Amino acid sequence: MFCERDERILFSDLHFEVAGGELVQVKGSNGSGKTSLLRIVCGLNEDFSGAILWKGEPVADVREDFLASMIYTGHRAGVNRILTPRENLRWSASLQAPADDSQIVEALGRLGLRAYEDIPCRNLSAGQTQRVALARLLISKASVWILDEPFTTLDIHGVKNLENLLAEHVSTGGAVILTTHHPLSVNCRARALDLDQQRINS
Amino acid sequence: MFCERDERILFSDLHFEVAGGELVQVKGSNGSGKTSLLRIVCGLNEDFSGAILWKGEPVADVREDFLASMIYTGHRAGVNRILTPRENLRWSASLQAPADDSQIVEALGRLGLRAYEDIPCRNLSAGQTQRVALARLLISKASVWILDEPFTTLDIHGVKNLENLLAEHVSTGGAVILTTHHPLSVNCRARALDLDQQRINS
Amino acid sequence: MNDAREIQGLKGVSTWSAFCATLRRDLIIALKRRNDLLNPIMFFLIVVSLFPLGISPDPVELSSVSAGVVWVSALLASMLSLDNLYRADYEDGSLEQLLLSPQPLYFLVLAKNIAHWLISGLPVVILSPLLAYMLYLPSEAYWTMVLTLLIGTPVLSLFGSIGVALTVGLGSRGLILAVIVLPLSTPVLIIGAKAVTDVMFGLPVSSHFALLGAILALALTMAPLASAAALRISVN
Amino acid sequence: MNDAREIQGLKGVSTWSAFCATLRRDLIIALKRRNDLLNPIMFFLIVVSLFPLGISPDPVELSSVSAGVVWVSALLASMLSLDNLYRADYEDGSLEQLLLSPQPLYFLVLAKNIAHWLISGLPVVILSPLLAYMLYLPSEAYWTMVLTLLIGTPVLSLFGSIGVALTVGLGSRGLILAVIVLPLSTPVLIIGAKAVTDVMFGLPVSSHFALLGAILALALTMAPLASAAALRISVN
Amino acid sequence: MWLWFAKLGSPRWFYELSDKWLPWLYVSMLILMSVGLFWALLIVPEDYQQGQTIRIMYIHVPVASISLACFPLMAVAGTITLVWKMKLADMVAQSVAPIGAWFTGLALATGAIWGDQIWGTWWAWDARLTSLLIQFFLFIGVIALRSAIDSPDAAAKACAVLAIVGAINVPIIKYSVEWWNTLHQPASNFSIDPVAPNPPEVWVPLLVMISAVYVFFAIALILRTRNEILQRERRSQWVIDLVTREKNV
Ligand code: HEM
Ligand SMILES: Nc1ncnc2c1ncn2[C@@H]1O[C@H](COP(=O)(O)OP(=O)(O)OP(=O)(O)O)[C@@H](O)[C@H]1O
Ligand SMILES: Nc1ncnc2c1ncn2[C@@H]1O[C@H](COP(=O)(O)OP(=O)(O)OP(=O)(O)O)[C@@H](O)[C@H]1O
Ligand SMILES: [Mg+2]
Ligand SMILES: [Mg+2]
Repeated sequence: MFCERDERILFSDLHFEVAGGELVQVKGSNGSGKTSLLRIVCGLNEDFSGAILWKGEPVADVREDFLASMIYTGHRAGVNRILTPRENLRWSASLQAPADDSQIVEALGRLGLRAYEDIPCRNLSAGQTQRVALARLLISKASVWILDEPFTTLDIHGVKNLENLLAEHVSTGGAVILTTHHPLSVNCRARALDLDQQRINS
Repeated sequence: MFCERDERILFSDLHFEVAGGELVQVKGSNGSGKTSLLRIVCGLNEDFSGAILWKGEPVADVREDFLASMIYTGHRAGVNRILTPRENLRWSASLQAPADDSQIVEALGRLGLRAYEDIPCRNLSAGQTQRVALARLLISKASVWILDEPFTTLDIHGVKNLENLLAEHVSTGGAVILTTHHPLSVNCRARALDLDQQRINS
Repeated sequence: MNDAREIQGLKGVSTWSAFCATLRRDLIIALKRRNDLLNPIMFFLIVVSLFPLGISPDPVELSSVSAGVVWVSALLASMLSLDNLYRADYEDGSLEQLLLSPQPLYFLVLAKNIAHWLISGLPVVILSPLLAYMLYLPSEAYWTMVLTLLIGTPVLSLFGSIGVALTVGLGSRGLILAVIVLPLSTPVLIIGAKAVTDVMFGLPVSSHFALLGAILALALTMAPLASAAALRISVN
Repeated sequence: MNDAREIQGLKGVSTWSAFCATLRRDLIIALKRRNDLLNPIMFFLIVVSLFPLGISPDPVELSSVSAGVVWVSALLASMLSLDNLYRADYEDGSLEQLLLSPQPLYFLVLAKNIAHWLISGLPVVILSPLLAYMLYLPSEAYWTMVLTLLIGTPVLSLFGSIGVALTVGLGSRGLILAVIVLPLSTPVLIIGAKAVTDVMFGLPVSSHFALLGAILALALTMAPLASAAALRISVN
Repeated sequence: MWLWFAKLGSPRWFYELSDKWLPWLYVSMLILMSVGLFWALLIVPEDYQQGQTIRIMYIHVPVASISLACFPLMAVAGTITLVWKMKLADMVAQSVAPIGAWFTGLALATGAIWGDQIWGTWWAWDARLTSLLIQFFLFIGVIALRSAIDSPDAAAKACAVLAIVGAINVPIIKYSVEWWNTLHQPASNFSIDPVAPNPPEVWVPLLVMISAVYVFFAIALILRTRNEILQRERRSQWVIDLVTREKNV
């Protein structure tokens, strides 16, 4: 399994591969194009030139398979403010692969949201909302996680917790691409891709 | 100059003062009420019982004076996406104390946004938008800065830069109240207020 | 986890379940807000009663414009509630998640459109006889009006959806939507109102119904595809 | 920095400059979006032209309803553009900054309302003769129509502002606003449309203008205060 | 005076006071209602023009007059909420809105039924009817707004603002509507005042019915408000005491 791309403008001649069992941290200063890169990779942004390959084939050809094995969390959490965390996750799950209620409760519990399952999300704090978004990772069966600044607004426990989740996912053969300005301390094969240097090189 | 408050529910019997030349970091895990506290202090949230004093008088009595010497930046940056950074700042400044154009350009420059003055803010990255919001601090003459997670989405340089600004402001007699999950390394008188402990104590 | 068969196997079941889940989600959101359920009706009622206030309370005069007024108000009510369709999802990022679903977007968009119609179109259809009464519509035209609305309002939802999908990423709201959606909806309005007026004059109306039905069929097959494409562009 | 005199000194100048800056900001935003400028006009045009389609193209019939149709459309156009008034500011946090300004909120809100009227009300007023012509309004009523709209549309903006301010924090959009704003706007609609109809019948209309003027004066003094209070509540 | 005001603002005080009032209100309503109904339905002579339908008046007029009183009441409560931040006022305001909407709806319905008999149509764009309809919309607006905002405090203030703005507008609406429709449909069509030209045996029972319905309104309002008090104060000690006491009894 790998994913590969070439790209111009913000970052020209960028080329990288991600294999299962690996974590890639996309680094770069503000405005260096991290968010743009992730959105291009997962197909939300099509304003680019270059190719994205999934298992050796262009993504366009294997779109469904790619989407089924990929999960993305961006700057905007994808959490409806009126629904409760449970309802939000139930819907998210149904989009990829349905999860039953016990899985959802367990996922929320692992992210420290036990007892918050049935509170409307608008009544959650910034960090709690982010945790709901992250709970999606646990109930999905996707092998590639694409995370844009997932540590934002998380407190110290939350950060540690997420780092453990990432390490666990990678160690069971999953792949992670993430951006963050935090120094990352995960216990697994990790690589960094520095967009600032890419830009300087080009 | 000081500010003082008593409060129940999320945090009961909370009481603190902030003096000029001091930085107070409000700590606490996700959902401990940091955002709520800051919004109460600056008067955006009125669902509380207790008193907030400004220079020894209830804020309601000296509202204008208080607002004129206070500046707040929250989870939402307060940056219009259609306007350029320059236009955004010009308006922000006019609300408190007008600033001329050179001051605005200088403030943006100090935050690393030189050459971005006239780009619509929707084309800025998350971190750049946050920098625009922070530039407000530099052009305002307010002595009290109330910042809710100002380091979010800033890169390492940005974080360092902001820490310097905070230290500078405090050393010239200003006061800062901020929340953050980052470990803070500022070069000035700093105190921490831990909401988790407050809650356990109560 | 990477076994293609497993994913394939899951997928067969889940297009239907994703459809249902999306429909249910949107209905739950509307139910929780409550206002969403009440408001289309109230809006319809209020707009309809603006016309007598603006025009004249005279029964004869009102009766001659009643079909048009009811239809125009239904159109406006449907259009005003369109904003609920994708806006909130766009802003909180749910729309990105929808687009990243491996399920065919056609069905997901269709589910959202159906939910929208159930919330905003159906109540209008049900309430229309009362308003027709208040505007002195001749009673022989009631059934025609209800039926044309029943066929016409889903078309309004489906066409409207394209308009919202195109504009959901834009800052300015409401009006650009109207400018895109209203022209698309005029054929339905014309045929619907004409059918009602024709019945009032004792003319045959079956051809109008055939036309409306054809438009509905067309809209059902094409509009969700167009909306899906538009959503992809907007989220870009 | 803590010198009270200095702050006082600044303040005297800056209420006016804050007013101007806010007005200018809103106008710049509208200019940059362009759609905002075009849309009220387009919406007005389209809604007005829905009526001949929905009702009947007959000049006599249209002429008798024209005053009402123009006024109702103006009301709806004004209401639809209301969302632009505070929504974007609420979402990006600018509204919090506005509320935290030491300047009197009355003037800042008034500036925003004036900007809204300049963008959405004035174009409608200017365009109205054209539409009146299309609807066969008798020519002697043109001036009355333009004048009533000129006095009436600012009232619509001012009242509407209260409605948006009350609902800006809510998830669901569009309709709840309509339910609150439309009933409040009926007097203006009634008086405005009545004045135009009366002129058509050769009746005197000065009392209508006096009434509209009185309502405008009331709205100018009270509505921004209510909006300001409502904004404080919504941002809470 | 100030003390009295503060005391009045206490939900607990109101709850306990209303405990004492309610039995009296019940009794007076029972008496007034039965006398009024008996009189109106059985004793009052048939109208020479309207026949039996005149009897609808005895329910229509009281209901309509209360529906007009509700908005000002709500506005006063709203003002007190905004100015003195008195919780009780908001509870009253919250209770008035649905009652007002119901009474307005009833006035519309009874009027419509009556109209069907007298004018041969359920609905006409008559001044009074129209202004009542708009008032009904305003009530719905207030209720919708309250249910849409979930912080009770914010909802209270928002509804107070709307109630005040609405109350300033209701007279304007009423006036403008009245004057709008006089051209086409003379007011006499509707506002023929059957009270004046009629003998006391017609209007005395009407007065009785009006007071009966007013007492009924007061009871409904008090009950709703009490309900609201218990809901909102459910965490306070006196409510907990009250509930446990009632459980034990
Ligand atoms: C839907 C239809 C109707 C509505 C909404 C309506 C509404 C009202 C209202 C708002 C009042 C004022 C109450 C007050 O000032 O205290 C009223 C009073 C009254 N209505 Fe109606 N009404 C309707 C139909 C009728 C009909 C058909 C009749 C019979 C001719 C009628 C007879 C009266 C009378 C006699 C009064 C008392 C007049 C007075 O005290 O000024 N109403 N109605
Ligand atoms: N609008 C609201 N209504 C009711 N409860 C709320 C609301 N907003 C927040 N809360 C609750 O109040 C608590 C404190 O929220 P707050 O946003 O102040 O937390 P925080 O300390 O800023 O957290 P974070 O670090 O995640 O930003 C949370 O438990 C949250 O569930
Ligand atoms: N919609 C857009 N249109 C045009 N340019 C854009 C747009 N969005 C972002 N940009 C520009 O592209 C560059 C990269 O933005 P991007 O959001 O990818 O940065 P980032 O690395 O994620 O930064 P951050 O750390 O601040 O989130 C920025 O310089 C920005 O100005
Ligand atoms: Mg980014
Ligand atoms: Mg927070």
